[in-house]
Amino acid sequence: MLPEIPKEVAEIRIARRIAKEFKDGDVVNLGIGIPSLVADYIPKGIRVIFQTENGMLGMGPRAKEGEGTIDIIGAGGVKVTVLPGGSFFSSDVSFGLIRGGHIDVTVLGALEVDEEGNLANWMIPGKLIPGMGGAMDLVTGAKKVFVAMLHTIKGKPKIVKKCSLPLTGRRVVNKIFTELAVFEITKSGLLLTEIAPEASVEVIKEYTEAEFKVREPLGIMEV
Amino acid sequence: MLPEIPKEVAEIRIARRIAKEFKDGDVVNLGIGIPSLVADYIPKGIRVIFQTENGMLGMGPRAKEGEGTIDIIGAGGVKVTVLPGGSFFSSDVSFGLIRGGHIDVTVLGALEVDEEGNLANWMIPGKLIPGMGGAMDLVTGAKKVFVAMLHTIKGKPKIVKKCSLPLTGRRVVNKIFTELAVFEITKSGLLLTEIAPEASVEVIKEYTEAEFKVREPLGIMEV
Amino acid sequence: MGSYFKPIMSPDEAVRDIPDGATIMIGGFNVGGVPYSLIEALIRKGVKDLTLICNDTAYEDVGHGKLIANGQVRKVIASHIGLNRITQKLYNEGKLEVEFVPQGTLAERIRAGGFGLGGILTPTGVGTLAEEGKQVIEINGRKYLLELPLRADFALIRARKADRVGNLWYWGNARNFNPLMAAAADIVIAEVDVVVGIGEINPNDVHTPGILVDRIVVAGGEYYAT
Amino acid sequence: MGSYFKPIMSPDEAVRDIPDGATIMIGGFNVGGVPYSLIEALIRKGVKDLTLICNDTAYEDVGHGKLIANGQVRKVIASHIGLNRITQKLYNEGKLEVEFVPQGTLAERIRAGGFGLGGILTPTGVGTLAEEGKQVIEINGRKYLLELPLRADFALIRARKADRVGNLWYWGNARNFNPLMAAAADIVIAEVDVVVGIGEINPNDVHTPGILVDRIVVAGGEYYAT
Repeated sequence: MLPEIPKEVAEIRIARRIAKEFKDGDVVNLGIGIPSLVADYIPKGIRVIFQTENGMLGMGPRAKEGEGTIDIIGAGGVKVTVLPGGSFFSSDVSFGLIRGGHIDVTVLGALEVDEEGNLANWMIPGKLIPGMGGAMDLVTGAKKVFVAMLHTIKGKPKIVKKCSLPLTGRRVVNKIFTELAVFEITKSGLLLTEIAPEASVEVIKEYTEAEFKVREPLGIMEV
Repeated sequence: MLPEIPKEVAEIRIARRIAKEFKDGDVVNLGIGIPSLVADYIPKGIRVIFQTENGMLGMGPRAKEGEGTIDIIGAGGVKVTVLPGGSFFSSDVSFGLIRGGHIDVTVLGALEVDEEGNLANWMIPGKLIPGMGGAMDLVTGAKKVFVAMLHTIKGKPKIVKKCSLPLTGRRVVNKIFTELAVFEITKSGLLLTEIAPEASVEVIKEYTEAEFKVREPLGIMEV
Repeated sequence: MGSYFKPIMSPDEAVRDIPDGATIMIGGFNVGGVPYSLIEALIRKGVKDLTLICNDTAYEDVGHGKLIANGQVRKVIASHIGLNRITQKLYNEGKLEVEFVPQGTLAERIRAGGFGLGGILTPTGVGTLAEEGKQVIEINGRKYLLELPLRADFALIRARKADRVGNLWYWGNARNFNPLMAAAADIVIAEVDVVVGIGEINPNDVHTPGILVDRIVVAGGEYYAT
Repeated sequence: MGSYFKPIMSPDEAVRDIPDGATIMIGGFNVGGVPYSLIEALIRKGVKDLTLICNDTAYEDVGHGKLIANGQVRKVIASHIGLNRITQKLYNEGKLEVEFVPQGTLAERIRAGGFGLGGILTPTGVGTLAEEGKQVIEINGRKYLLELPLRADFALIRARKADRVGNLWYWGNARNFNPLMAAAADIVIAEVDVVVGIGEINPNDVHTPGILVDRIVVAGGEYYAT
């Protein structure tokens, strides 16, 4: 049985766990949704430089209510701030940095991820076609691609044997973070490295369509 | 017989003649040698914007003796000044402007030009191979390519039937300016449009290897 | 570009010669860096059958999203249309053509169009739907898509400052696609907050050289209230 | 790049780990924008068999031209070598390999290397010796050369100002190739005139984002006397 974890708790848990992955000076691009929460949980003493694909390094917190400007926004359109040492640049430079391997980590949401590290997160044919935005460039160019998502959707696994939706990128995902587990995608396939205290390997197997190996010793997610 | 015109007089004549070609607001790139003299003869009331391929628009006169800086130089390495309204940019932008058709005219020297508008000005095999620098981009991208050169070298024509030296560009030259004549390169070949007062069509024929037609009425160069 | 000083025009005057069927680049990402006053003028003018090249289609009631909602657009070339419900609806109904381009590829294609390149090779989109209809070139064992340049008849862009020779300076990440589009269209119209004296923009910090700009429009304040 | 603040080093310290046989990009055009102090350190170090990627080889007694005169260089990739008599002499004698690249193509190849492109198509050089050994691709009836990316182990660049997170600001047309090289090498060493406080470079006018820079060296004044 799937452990019952309220959505908000689950999302914060994922964000907090991912925030522990960074080291001082890392350059990170956060997608919208759960990924955007990661910024709030960076451990003290670690200075992460956030990039927004619309042309900024050094993104700071959201602008205060009634402050800010539409000329400084995050990728989701929210008014944000720029930290000292930040910089602005045009879209070709922004994606040059992304495609050129100058971004250490991108954190993205997913509709599906599969055993090979294929990622689908940009369209559902015949239903929702928002466009890929910067996602295809991000998964192609960032040094590491982290997926942040709830483990299931309506009880159905999102980590599948083979993505059925149109791909954002092939063999691009390095790690998957859900409220129940952390996986690494290795050359020999999916590896379960941590599970949530409420979960067991059996439960993860039940709600994960993809095959995976289990790291020994298996870690327990801090929650 | 080739009219005897002292080299310095010839060079200034060519530069002065070319300077009359520009209209207000034209963006012009000048090569080294005779082309670099053109800047001194722009008619009053015409504001030409000079580009240097090392990354400047709005190049002004040479820096005064003892003034200037190696951080603001012309393409030949001479310390120059920047005029109000000028700008500096990196080499990719500079050549983006050149290749992208944003430069109205480039004025270049030549070793040889031929009937088809082919230009050779970057190497003499086995003898002198300085490299093409920015010349290949300039002849490819500028809206108009003007050649500024003495009519002959050691009495031998430089306007030839077919270039024998390695080309800088194919079918790229629009006009040729020498101390004796002005030619346009048209779809149907070379067209003599002006001659110097000391010259005659016969003299031009004698010292021009390429075939050419003569415009009626033929202009006389102001000298 | 014909004149040393650039004319300062009203929005309506600046877009007067944009014909039905024109291809127009419009700067901006979401709500930032969009030339709102010029778009309002296009709406007043009622020009039709436009092809828009833009990062996204904003919202149905914001910026160039309104041009789509207003039925003035035939085709959109963009990376994202998800926030404008009407773009999505018209697209699903087959009433609007949409060409999806990954955002980084869109930036490079516009840059290539402005800077005289015949195309660029990008690894982005290999093995996805973005590969469809494109030449795949393999270099040292890695696959790349050959992506072709984009150009437009007009570019409508937004900057913070202009001077009278057309030099532009942008503020914040409102810069985004604007400097790229400035090189890639036959006629470039820049909407700015303020026109400063020549020399007031440091020549080292000019973001778009004035030779690329044809017309300057001073933004109407009301569009920037948010 | 490992650390948020960038280390400020002496020229000798900054080049200490550059090994024999390294490929090095060196910024500059003629005498402008050349990282003179870093080059002097390379000469003191005596590192050999270098491959240089640079616009030109300066003069035999100026800047990186001295590395060539000093016999430390095996190969040069450049657009122009005409002002350095020793480059020309060694090249003619077969003692130095030179790959000539049109200047605009050189800029794009370095940019492609830094920005993750697999190559670019340029009309420059079609029908000339620059075409030799290159794939020609025809698009809409026009021919283009497929030019491949360039990268280096180290880039030695010069800027006017840096801040402690590595943001750079250039002055004049000394900028030239420096910002491009900053993205295209594994280790980037920036020689600057002055290190300013964080925030002193306007974020809108940062020419090279600090994330691209690994080490900062303050220029020795003597090399800039001319």
